[in-house]
Amino acid sequence: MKRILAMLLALVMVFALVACGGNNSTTNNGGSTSGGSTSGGSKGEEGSIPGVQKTLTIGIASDINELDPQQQNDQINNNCFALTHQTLVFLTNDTNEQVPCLAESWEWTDDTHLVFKLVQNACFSDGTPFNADDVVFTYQKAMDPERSAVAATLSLVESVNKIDDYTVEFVTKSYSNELLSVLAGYPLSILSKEAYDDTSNEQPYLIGTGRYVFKEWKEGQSVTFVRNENFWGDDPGQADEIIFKPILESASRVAALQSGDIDVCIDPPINELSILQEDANVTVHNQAGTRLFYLGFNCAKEPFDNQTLRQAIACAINREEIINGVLDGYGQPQTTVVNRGVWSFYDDMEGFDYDVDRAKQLLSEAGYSEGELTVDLYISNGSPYTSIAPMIQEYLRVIGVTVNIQQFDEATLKSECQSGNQQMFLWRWNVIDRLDEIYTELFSTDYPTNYHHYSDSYVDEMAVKVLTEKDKDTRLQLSQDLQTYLVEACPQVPLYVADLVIAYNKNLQGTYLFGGGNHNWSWAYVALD
Amino acid sequence: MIRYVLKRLLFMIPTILLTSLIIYWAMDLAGGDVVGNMLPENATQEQRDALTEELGLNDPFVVRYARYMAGLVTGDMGVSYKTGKDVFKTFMERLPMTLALGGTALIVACIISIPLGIYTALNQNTWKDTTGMVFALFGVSMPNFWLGLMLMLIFAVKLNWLPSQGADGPKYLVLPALTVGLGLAALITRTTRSAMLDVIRQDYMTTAKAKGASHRRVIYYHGLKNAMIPIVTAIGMQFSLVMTGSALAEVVFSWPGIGRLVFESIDSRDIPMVTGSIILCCVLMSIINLIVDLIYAFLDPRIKAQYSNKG
Amino acid sequence: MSEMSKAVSTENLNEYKGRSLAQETWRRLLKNKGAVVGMIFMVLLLILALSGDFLYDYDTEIIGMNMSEARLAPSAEHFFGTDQLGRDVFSRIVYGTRYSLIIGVGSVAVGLIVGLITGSLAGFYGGMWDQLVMRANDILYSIPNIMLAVVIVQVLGTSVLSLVIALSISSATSFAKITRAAVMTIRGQEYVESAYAMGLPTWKIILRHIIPNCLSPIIVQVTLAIGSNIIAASSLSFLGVGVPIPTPEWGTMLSDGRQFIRSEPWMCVFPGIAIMLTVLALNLMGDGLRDALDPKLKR
Amino acid sequence: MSENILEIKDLVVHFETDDGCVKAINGLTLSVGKEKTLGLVGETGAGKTTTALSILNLVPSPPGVIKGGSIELDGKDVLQMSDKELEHMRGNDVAMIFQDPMTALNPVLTVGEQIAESIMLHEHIPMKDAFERAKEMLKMVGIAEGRAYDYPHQFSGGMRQRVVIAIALACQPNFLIADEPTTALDVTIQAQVLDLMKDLINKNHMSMLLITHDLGVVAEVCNDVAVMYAGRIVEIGTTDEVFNSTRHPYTEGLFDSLPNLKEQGEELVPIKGMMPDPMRLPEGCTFAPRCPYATEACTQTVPELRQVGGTHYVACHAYDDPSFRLRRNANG
Repeated sequence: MKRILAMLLALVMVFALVACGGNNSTTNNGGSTSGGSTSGGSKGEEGSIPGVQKTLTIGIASDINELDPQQQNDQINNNCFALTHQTLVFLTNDTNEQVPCLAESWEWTDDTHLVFKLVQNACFSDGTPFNADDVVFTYQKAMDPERSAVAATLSLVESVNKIDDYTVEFVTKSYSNELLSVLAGYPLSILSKEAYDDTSNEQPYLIGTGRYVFKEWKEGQSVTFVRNENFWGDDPGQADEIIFKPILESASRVAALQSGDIDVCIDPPINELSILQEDANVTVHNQAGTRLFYLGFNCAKEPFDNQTLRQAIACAINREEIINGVLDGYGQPQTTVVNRGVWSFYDDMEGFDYDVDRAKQLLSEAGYSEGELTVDLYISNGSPYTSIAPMIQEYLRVIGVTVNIQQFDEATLKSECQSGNQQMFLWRWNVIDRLDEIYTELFSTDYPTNYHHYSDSYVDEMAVKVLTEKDKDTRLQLSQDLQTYLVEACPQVPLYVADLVIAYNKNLQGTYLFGGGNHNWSWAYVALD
Repeated sequence: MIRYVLKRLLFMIPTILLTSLIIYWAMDLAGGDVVGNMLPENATQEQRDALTEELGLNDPFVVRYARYMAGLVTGDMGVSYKTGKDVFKTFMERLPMTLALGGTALIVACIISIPLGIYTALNQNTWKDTTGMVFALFGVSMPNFWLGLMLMLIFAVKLNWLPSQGADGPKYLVLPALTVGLGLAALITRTTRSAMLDVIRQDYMTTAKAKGASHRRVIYYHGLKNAMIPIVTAIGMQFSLVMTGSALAEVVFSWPGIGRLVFESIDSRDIPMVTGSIILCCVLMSIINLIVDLIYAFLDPRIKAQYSNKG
Repeated sequence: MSEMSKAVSTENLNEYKGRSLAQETWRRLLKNKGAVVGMIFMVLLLILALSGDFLYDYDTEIIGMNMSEARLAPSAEHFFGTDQLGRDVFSRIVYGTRYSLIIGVGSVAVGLIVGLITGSLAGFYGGMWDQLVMRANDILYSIPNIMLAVVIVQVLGTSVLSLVIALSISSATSFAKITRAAVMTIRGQEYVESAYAMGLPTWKIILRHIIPNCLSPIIVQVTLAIGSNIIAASSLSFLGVGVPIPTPEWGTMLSDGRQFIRSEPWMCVFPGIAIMLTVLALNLMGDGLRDALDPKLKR
Repeated sequence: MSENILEIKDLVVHFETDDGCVKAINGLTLSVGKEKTLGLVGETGAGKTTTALSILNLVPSPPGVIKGGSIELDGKDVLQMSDKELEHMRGNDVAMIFQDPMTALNPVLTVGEQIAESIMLHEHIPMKDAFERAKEMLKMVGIAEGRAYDYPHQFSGGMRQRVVIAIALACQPNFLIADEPTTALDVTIQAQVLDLMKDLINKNHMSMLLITHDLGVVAEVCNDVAVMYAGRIVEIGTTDEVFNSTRHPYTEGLFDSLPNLKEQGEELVPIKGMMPDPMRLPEGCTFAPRCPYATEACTQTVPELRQVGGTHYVACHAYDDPSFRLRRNANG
């Protein structure tokens, strides 16, 4: 018996030591100012570059899941590839235009040939030079469905040929306004052919020409990148290390930012912004977003094959109330299907704004009396869907339509919608500049992400026209006519584009942010005061 | 005694078989899009079908289960669909984290609840008894994610004594262990109290006092050792609960434990990871229960006698 | 001996004769202040659970939304403030009492019955039966109730029933374990052997002699399990396998209010307090019952 | 009285329970001479065990309250002792043997440990040496040394009582309290245990307070006898005085309800009525309602002990008239 007591006491000692041990180390170098000054751990420690904090730690909402650019297309992973790799052309976050990056210049020699002139002084992080072979290798691998999950995005490209060491030619089926922005996507980052040839290298996809190099991925804990010492460009990374830390609980992310454990908090909960705004050490940044949240209908089966019924539901939804209720006002309502901020965005059509009487009238026109119709609403769990769904349920109850809400994890929701089991569903779509991501991918017949199962030959033709029309003005007119047509057809009820909200250490410099969250942190660092 | 331990270990094999069958069948029942979790949104249908074929998801349940068991027998638990890492390795990477958290939490719980249980037992039905009970209940009736957040806000944000989350050293362990520990304290306090109440009235306690033993020695040496049996049961039960039960606390403190691993892999239908980690949890659980039973024998000779002659 | 009893004064004789075990326990239970407070609270909860429909109209006041009153702080008009959809938290808690009680009490009741039977048989017979039950316990214990819930919801759809089943399975394992431990130590006592000697069938021995005597650890676990099951419902609803939206169940309100924990804490605080008071009341009652029922504690 | 090892004067002990106040001991006066054995006799519920526990100040405090009186052991009043002194005294100067061997031993400690503990506590020697001493004690009470490592559940009732005796005598106390040591044992074992106790007491020159309801045991073992009824001593004297020239009607009632081997055919005469309810003790002499000789005076005042012979005292109003004799020994 004494042994048990002794054991317990010993453990108590160890635990007490740990606890006070912990306290001593933080208190002596802990910050004195009130609130969460940057104190404790490696924070406030100077790196190799004077005046720059050694590490930049970014608190993200979920862990990365893939290190090979071509096997994924999640924003969480793409934000990492933005550090380690580069693409032929670079998408700017102000004018949404493509600017030179690994390609110096490019031009459509004719409707089916796009020729790139490459930079000549670039090299990969392991020192091997960058040339046309790498580009050809990268795109041939990307187009092969067996070796790349993003082959579908290059369906327009026939072949990629090397003209000379620093010139590459893309042969396409037809002219496309969107091909350039497709090539700017991080899944299509340029990989090193030499790395793949070297069979001893198990992870050749890690080698890139970016400002940082992958160091370590502790699953569920952190992903660490160190500065690429032989970066070819003239503006290398400032921070010695950039660490992405997955902190699933949003309230914990905010607390971590305030206590100085992280320097940037991605997606802080909207309702805690007021608390953050009062914190002297934190800057809360807010700008227009690019991700459109919508209520979609399955137009292929009862009851939502009936267009009037869809329009009735559209009139029952109060967008402003949803924005205030769910986003505390940090969002913009819209009527059209093209995300606000994308070229040719046109929102002046009459559409189906919030009008309960009109909704009831349309409902009876559609052939349903009040209280007769019961529909399923499929949503993914987690915010904001679990907040929007009850509101929609309530709006429809008011006009006499009963809604049953079914929750799924995200992947299951997508597969349910793809196989057409749903009647109504809540989803979102992030588009920065590519119209084909809307017209083709969302509304063209039988396209995998056309969860609306909407099929209209007119829309299919118009989508191709918009994609290939060279003349800017006609293309604008085409796009606006298509938007008016689609709003009338009402395969979905666009709700709002959520603002980008992000909170970070007030000394953060060199940020390069995008409304939809595909930020590029390769220039960012924390300046030491 | 050794024969008994061997018998229990042997018995683990049918348990693992049964567990794997139940979980495999359960995940099959749970549905959800496995391939969807792995491929990006705009992957073509051909790519989906190719991957489904490659993973053999179209095969009938029996074939898939047999293939999984064949792998299991050779110690290969397959690769996680989500991260591509080996299931066993990921589990083993996270196991020490959970053991550290669970172990410290239990110590915290014991430090709080055993003396509190004895204190309330000695002052039965006085106000001390009720306040002690209310405090013990404080942990179990407050959801641990809320408790965790409160502790984090006070100690990490306001006072800045402790890191708010992460898992890089002992001082990261303090807040999560406290959160989980308070949750466990309630049952251990209650069990200690009712065990001590039973023990205090026993005749051998009077015998001990008549020998001239001090009040403290009578309670802690004679009383506690008899009361340890139900207490150890409670602790054993709690430990197995902590393994997968503290998922929410792990989420709040970003503590890479097994609870969170199971929590996330169920959510993303990562079948090999779910099946593998729960089987390993079950093995761990059997070992823990075996240890608890052995501690029984160490504590209560009457039960030891039962084991030895029962073989 | 007969004339002896006649001579005894009749007054104190019938005083003892009148009190059966139930009355005796009830009388001693009333002495325990904590238990009385607990009972009053539970009776109040029961009344609230039954009277929900009379007090509030489900459609308008409980799930009805008015955004103009969203996220108001507690005031005279809204005692516990309003949630993000403008619904009054106080009325939702009052109305939600029934769901939480059904989930908490229901799952523990089912778990108790299953656990008692398997546990006592395992403890009493030992040998193969004991191993079988205990190993089944190990399995069920290692499967987190999150997984059970996901599977059952997939089969039965999201409903209060599937939640009760999922939670009862995990409660059953802990009851079985406690009963087994208690039965094993009690089985050795003489009064059990004497019951055997009287030729009682085994199940009667278990029912009349063994289970009443291992009541105290079980009561402790029952009262605790009800509270933790109600809280477990909140983590399950966070995962989307809890009760269907918009059911005003305390656990769901807790997990929905999570995001607002710092900015509008009342959405999370009051359901939490409701659960805490219920668990506390249950435990005080359980403790009182345990002490009252324990003959050895007669003083 | 010769030098007394134990002197109890006007001890009053009540148990304040929820149901009311149980008056267990109401003014007990008693003394035990050195190297003498006093038998304390009385029906169950008379307060015998409470008396024993009060000598060690072990009356459980929440319900039990020592209202008054003094208990002097070797000249020191136990009721005024501090915890430290009490702990030093218990087991060392005075020891106790309990009634039910089945529950008196700690089930999770070996027998050797339980004996050695007493030695270790008082002689402050390491456990190992104390354990050796414990083995000797076991041998002394007739149990094989090797069994020191066994646990209580591995012993029979009789053997366990021997262990309890070994525990009590471990530190050679000079005063022993035995609370119905043989009641739980069957007759044959009873004799062995009594013999063992008798020769251990003589060998170690100890004095003992033997509590029993078995008059046969008293006759065989005790020098003096005290008869207790409803928390008071009603008659005290040498065994010979009380057995042969019984004075108190209650003692006579006890003897009358005993089967007498010599006169086989005699009709057994039980004492009329029942033990009084300790919560509502009758006025005056508590035995009055059941006493065949009761007079009006008996129900007025509580009779005090008065001398009726050398060392023979009785608390009964009947002896206001000195010539009064019980039927039993009308000639005595």
